[in-house]
Amino acid sequence: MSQEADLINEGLSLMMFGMGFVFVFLTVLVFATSLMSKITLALAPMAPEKATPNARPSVAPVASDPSSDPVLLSVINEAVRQHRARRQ
Amino acid sequence: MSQEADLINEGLSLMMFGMGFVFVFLTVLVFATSLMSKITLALAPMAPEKATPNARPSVAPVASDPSSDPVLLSVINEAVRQHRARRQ
Amino acid sequence: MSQEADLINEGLSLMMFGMGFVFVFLTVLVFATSLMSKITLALAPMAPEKATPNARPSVAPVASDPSSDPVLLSVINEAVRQHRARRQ
Amino acid sequence: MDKLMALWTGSGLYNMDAGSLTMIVIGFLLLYLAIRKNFEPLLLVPIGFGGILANIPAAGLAYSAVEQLAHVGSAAQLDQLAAVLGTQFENYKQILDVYYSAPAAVKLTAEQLASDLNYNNGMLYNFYSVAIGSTVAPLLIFMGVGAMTDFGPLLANPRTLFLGAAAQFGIFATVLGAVGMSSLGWMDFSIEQAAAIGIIGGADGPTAIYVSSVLAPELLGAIAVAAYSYMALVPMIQPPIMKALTTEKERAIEMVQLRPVSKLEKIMFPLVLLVLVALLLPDAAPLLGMFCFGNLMRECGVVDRLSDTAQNALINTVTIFLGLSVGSKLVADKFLSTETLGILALGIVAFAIGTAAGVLMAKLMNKLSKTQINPLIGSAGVSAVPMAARVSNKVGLEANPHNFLLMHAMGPNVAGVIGSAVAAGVMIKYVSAIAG
Amino acid sequence: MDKLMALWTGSGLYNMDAGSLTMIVIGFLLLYLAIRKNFEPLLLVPIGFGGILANIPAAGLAYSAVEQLAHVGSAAQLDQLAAVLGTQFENYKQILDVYYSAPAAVKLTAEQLASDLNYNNGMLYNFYSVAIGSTVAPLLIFMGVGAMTDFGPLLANPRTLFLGAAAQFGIFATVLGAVGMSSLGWMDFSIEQAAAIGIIGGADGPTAIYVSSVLAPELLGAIAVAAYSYMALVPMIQPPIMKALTTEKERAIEMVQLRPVSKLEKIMFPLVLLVLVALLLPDAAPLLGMFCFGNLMRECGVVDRLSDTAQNALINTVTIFLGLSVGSKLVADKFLSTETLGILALGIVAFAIGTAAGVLMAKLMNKLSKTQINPLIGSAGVSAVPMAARVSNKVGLEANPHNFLLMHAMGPNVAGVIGSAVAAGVMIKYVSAIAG
Amino acid sequence: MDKLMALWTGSGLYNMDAGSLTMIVIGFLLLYLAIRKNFEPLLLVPIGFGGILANIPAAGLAYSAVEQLAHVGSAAQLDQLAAVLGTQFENYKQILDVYYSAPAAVKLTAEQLASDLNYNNGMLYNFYSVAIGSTVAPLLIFMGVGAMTDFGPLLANPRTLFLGAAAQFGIFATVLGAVGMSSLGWMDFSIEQAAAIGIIGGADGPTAIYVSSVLAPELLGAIAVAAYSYMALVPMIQPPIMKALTTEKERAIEMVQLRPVSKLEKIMFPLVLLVLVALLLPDAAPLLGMFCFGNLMRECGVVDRLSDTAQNALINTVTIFLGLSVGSKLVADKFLSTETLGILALGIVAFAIGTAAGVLMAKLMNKLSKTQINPLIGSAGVSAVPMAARVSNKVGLEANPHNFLLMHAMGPNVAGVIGSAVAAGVMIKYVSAIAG
Ligand code: NA
Ligand code: NA
Ligand code: NA
Repeated sequence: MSQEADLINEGLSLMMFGMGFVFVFLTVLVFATSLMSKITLALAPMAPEKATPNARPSVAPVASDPSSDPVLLSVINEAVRQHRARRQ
Repeated sequence: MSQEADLINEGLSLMMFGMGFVFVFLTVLVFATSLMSKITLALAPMAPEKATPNARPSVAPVASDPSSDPVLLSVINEAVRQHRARRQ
Repeated sequence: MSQEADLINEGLSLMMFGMGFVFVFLTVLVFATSLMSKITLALAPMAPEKATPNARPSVAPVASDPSSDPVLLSVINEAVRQHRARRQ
Repeated sequence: MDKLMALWTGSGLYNMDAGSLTMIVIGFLLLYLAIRKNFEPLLLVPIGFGGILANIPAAGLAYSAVEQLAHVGSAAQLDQLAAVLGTQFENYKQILDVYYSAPAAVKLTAEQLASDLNYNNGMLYNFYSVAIGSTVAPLLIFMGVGAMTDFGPLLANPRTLFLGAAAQFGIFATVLGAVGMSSLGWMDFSIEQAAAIGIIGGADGPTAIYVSSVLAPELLGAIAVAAYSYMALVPMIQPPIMKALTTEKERAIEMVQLRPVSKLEKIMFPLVLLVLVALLLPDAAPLLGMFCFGNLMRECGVVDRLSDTAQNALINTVTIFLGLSVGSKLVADKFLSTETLGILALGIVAFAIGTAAGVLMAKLMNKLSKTQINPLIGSAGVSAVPMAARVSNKVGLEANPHNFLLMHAMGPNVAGVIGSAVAAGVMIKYVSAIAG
Repeated sequence: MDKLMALWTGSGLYNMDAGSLTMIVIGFLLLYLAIRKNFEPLLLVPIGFGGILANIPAAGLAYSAVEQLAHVGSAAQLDQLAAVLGTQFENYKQILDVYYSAPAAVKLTAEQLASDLNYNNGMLYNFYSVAIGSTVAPLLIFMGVGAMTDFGPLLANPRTLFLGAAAQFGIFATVLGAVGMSSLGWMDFSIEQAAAIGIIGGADGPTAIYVSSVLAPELLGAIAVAAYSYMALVPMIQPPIMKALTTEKERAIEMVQLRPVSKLEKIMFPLVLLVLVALLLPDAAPLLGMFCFGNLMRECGVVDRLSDTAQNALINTVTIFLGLSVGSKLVADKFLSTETLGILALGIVAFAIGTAAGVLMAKLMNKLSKTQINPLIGSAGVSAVPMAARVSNKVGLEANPHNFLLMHAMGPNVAGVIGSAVAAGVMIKYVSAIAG
Repeated sequence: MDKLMALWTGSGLYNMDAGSLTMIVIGFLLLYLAIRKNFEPLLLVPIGFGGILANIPAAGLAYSAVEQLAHVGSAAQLDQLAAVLGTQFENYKQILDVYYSAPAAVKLTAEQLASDLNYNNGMLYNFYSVAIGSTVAPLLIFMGVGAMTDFGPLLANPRTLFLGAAAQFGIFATVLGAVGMSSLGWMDFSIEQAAAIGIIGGADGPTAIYVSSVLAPELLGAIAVAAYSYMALVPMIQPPIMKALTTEKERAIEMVQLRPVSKLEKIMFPLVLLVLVALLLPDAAPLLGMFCFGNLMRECGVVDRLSDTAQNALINTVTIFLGLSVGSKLVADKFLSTETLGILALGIVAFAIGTAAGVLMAKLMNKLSKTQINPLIGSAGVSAVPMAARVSNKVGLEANPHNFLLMHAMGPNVAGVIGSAVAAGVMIKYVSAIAG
């Protein structure tokens, strides 16, 4: 067999093995994760930290605008008020 | 003397020298510290920064580290900004 | 020529070349910078971010470090404390 | 007078050649894309700047001491080097080829010679050796990414892992493309190089850098630039493909709200993943191990100090050095070749195929199951976190203004990170099995 | 097909053995203790995770290139290695023993061979070399701890230094125990190893890691795990001993309020300590020098930027690497031995004896002086900052609800840190005097 | 009993000599100046502390393994070392001189011998090798300084660059002074050493450390101490000179308000500077390249994470190690020599001449142009950011209470940083042209 065909064969077999393994691995992970979730929830019945739909936006830590949060604003106002009081 | 007894002897003498030295060192440190405090207080008569009983809790920085709480951080940033704005 | 005179000559020529090059370089930089500013302002006519006289105090970041301002620190601490208290 | 000559013959102007000039222009182009067009600026600003520094003529910042000797040594010095390497000096490329393939003991002797002749490693060469040569920088970035990743959406709907698996098809199709190009005689890629190029399709910067540093360090510059550039282009590359492969009705599918996920599940997930890696694919252990470690630090709740540092000071520091180090691989005589064009062409094909495979997989899953998923979230399986998930969301909103896919797309999105790290492990294993 | 075989024979499942499995279970146990039981999580999370990574079969993350070669090399490669080492290959343990004791020049040749045969250092091995092999990580942790330590309570009542001295008896008693075990033939500890084991009784993580990295790196894993585990167990180990050695009346002693301490005193203290170290015990200079440096940065008030970084980003980064590096010493064939059981047994005895010695010293001081101290603060002399001081406070409150001992116990607590660093210096000096 | 002897003969008291004692006192003096007098505390606290640590007798923290062997080895060991170096042992200075000038292969053999004889590198020696020997620490400091520098005032009035150029006259005049001293036989400075001493006049710490680490590492301690001390003394050194060279009327000149500077100009400036460096002076590329990189990160607005880390955690960490490393060069037998006195004398002359040259240049520019500048801002051209600019402001206010020169003086101030980095590049180029 020519060297070129060899290389193509290597590529093909890497593709098959590779994709195959990725699917096997992630399939096992799907089952393992589901099993883990079931056991976990059985052992410690849901004291949900937070519902995911409202969870913090994962990989984007920069965001969060303080001026749009009334609770935060009141904290700030309180801090500032106290600070002024203290300075007098 | 057997090798075992040798090792025991080494251990015993390490214990004696070691404990002895630790005590000598810390005793010297007690005197040096007391002397230092006397000289210091004579030179610069007490302008006590803070009374120690109320001092910050020294070696436990984790709980009080605000930078690990993003919400808190934004509160702080806002407070700082407002404080600066007000100072001008 | 003696070795001493040699060293002196080296020093003199380093001074002349060095100072000369520094002036040439910074003169070129003056012209390049002026040119750059003109082109820049022609391309994007001034939407001045901030007037420099009031700009942040450049190479002195320590002053703007909140942890070096005790008044500011107390404001922050107060804000943190209140926010924590409120969350509980 | 000869000092004035030295100043002139040592200047960049005197030594400038077309290659260096081209690469400096490319460096500025990367900076322009990063700063003005917001193309992955955290990486492309350091990479672009490092690329400019690496190509400053006569500065040799990207060269080792031996490489500097080979480039600018006197005839006598080059003969000494050739003698140490057991060859005759012809030109710097030839002597360096001998050096690169010499046994470690000979390399050490050559380094000692360069040191005795007062040559030093360039700054960027040192950065590269420490950050990438040791593989530590991509691993620490991966740890930081783990500490920033919320697996909640994935745990709420683990089936989305299949989408992350399917999108890796882009990787392997690209490997095939690369060996195909070599077979046609267009390029000259080895199987190691083809594997390293394929990983661009993983749409995951640190994974791409890690794999190419292990399998094909000579292509690292082009691979990293392609990976980050195309990740930035995801909002342009993906939507046409997504729309071509789906009907209006499919794009309008609304998904059921994700169930809440408990804290304990989030703690257990990185450990489950770690166990699977340990059992099935030890070659992925450095990458996925550090990723799981970062995620465990994030979720376990008792080491917030460490998690915070991993997500901030540490990852930022490493990013600076990683970027400059990648830039050091943009020296003209390594980067300017037809191979680079091949890599850029293959890279975009990889992204397109990965996107398509993800979308088609989602449609297949809808055929096999009653719970319908919106096929638009399939494209997020290529990784490119969180850009690809945002693209899914945006295209979804165009089809149905009540259709908020962002959180649903985060599942396949982070699954894609796992998928490409697994693919990386398989390729390293496979290629080293051929070599060994 | 043979690639499929390679994947299978290279998997963790295929290569799993009882030792690795046991160590992985131990790693998970450490994670459980750290996360659920809050056992010194800052260290035990990275240590436990590192231990799991180190034992992933066929990944070899904790091995150097030469060790990898010895473990998985082909017969021909092993013969080459044996030739370089001037011996015959029997098994990997024998060849590695020859390698470990070879002169530096031979070691270098073996490393060059491994490099030529395409073996690389594992990730954790690199972390260990940089962080612990160079001793830099424990020293930086100590600098950070210095920057976090307030010596105010100690300065207000310097006599409490005696309590910190007495509690070090645990260290030396344990050394005696270790050599005793060896004499009885139960274990086989050298005097270096005995000294390194003893330092567990110092109840101070970085000191223990520093000493064992210098005197007995082969025991570092077990010693670090024992030290941190028992530090976490202080609230369980100490109270029974404290109660057994004191009367109800003694425990109820209220102490006079501490005098305020001036800023200048706090600045001067690390300098006084440094001078004493310089004059009396240069061998403790790295440890106590960095500790004093950290404390001076904290107190001097003019380098708050540096102090802040030393207490946060820097110590956190170092902690991550230190923990993973310690974990690399939990590989099965080094950790699973009767010696480890001996170390665990001796460690808890060390804590108990140190606690008792501190309490008894306090009672002795009450005999010799009119100013009464509550003997419960003596137990804080073992270090384990600030846990031991909190234990003193808690037991004190049980005896007398108006008895707030926390600040009084901080004095002996930080004195214990100094005491065990001094003990470390003495042991290093003593043992090297025997060796030299 | 012999262990007690070992403890005593190994103590600092027993080994103390006049040199070490003197250096320890000097270390405390530096700490006093830093903490009480606020002399550049960020550097002088670590330098002073490092100096004390380096001079602890018998600890050898600043020595390499080979240096330790040469200092404290037994007669037999020293003969082995001499044999490796191909000489006879006379005393430790002679043997180390042979070692320092040996080829790299011989050095490696000597290091292997020291390792086989159980000598290790001292802590501070390791810090020095990693931080300064590799030149990485001054470069990272420069990156951080770039990220902290606002070029706005300079861009608003680019002519102030001439002031930054003129003030570099202090550098070259000092070089001349140093070679003059050598010619007169007072000192024995080579041209490399003279160049390294001259850079003190640049009033820029990292530049001075970088240049002397490249050209004259043996003088680094004295040069760094002189540079930072005189930078702290700027408020005392400069005003008399400024007043002597200006009239009351000149000092009262009010300057027109600076024009606003656009964001885009600020982004472009570091790139323009980089191009000029690349074209004209590649030898300044490491220093000015990192400086421009830091400034670009600051201004480009898309990598604030990185800029923030470069200005905080990273620069603080590097400062700690840089300071301790400089301190390691304060060992008695290197620092206590007449050369140090010469360096200190030349350093203050350099500052004075630089100040005068800046002021005179400003007066010359007033002669040549209609737009008048206050000559007091000329003195800020020496760098010493931001101290020198504050001095200009203060002296200006004394002459005219409405005269706020601070922002105007920031222009020449940062120009001085560029100027001395350019001067550094020229000197490295020139001196290596002589050597090559
Ligand atoms: Na991916
Ligand atoms: Na202790
Ligand atoms: Na300057």
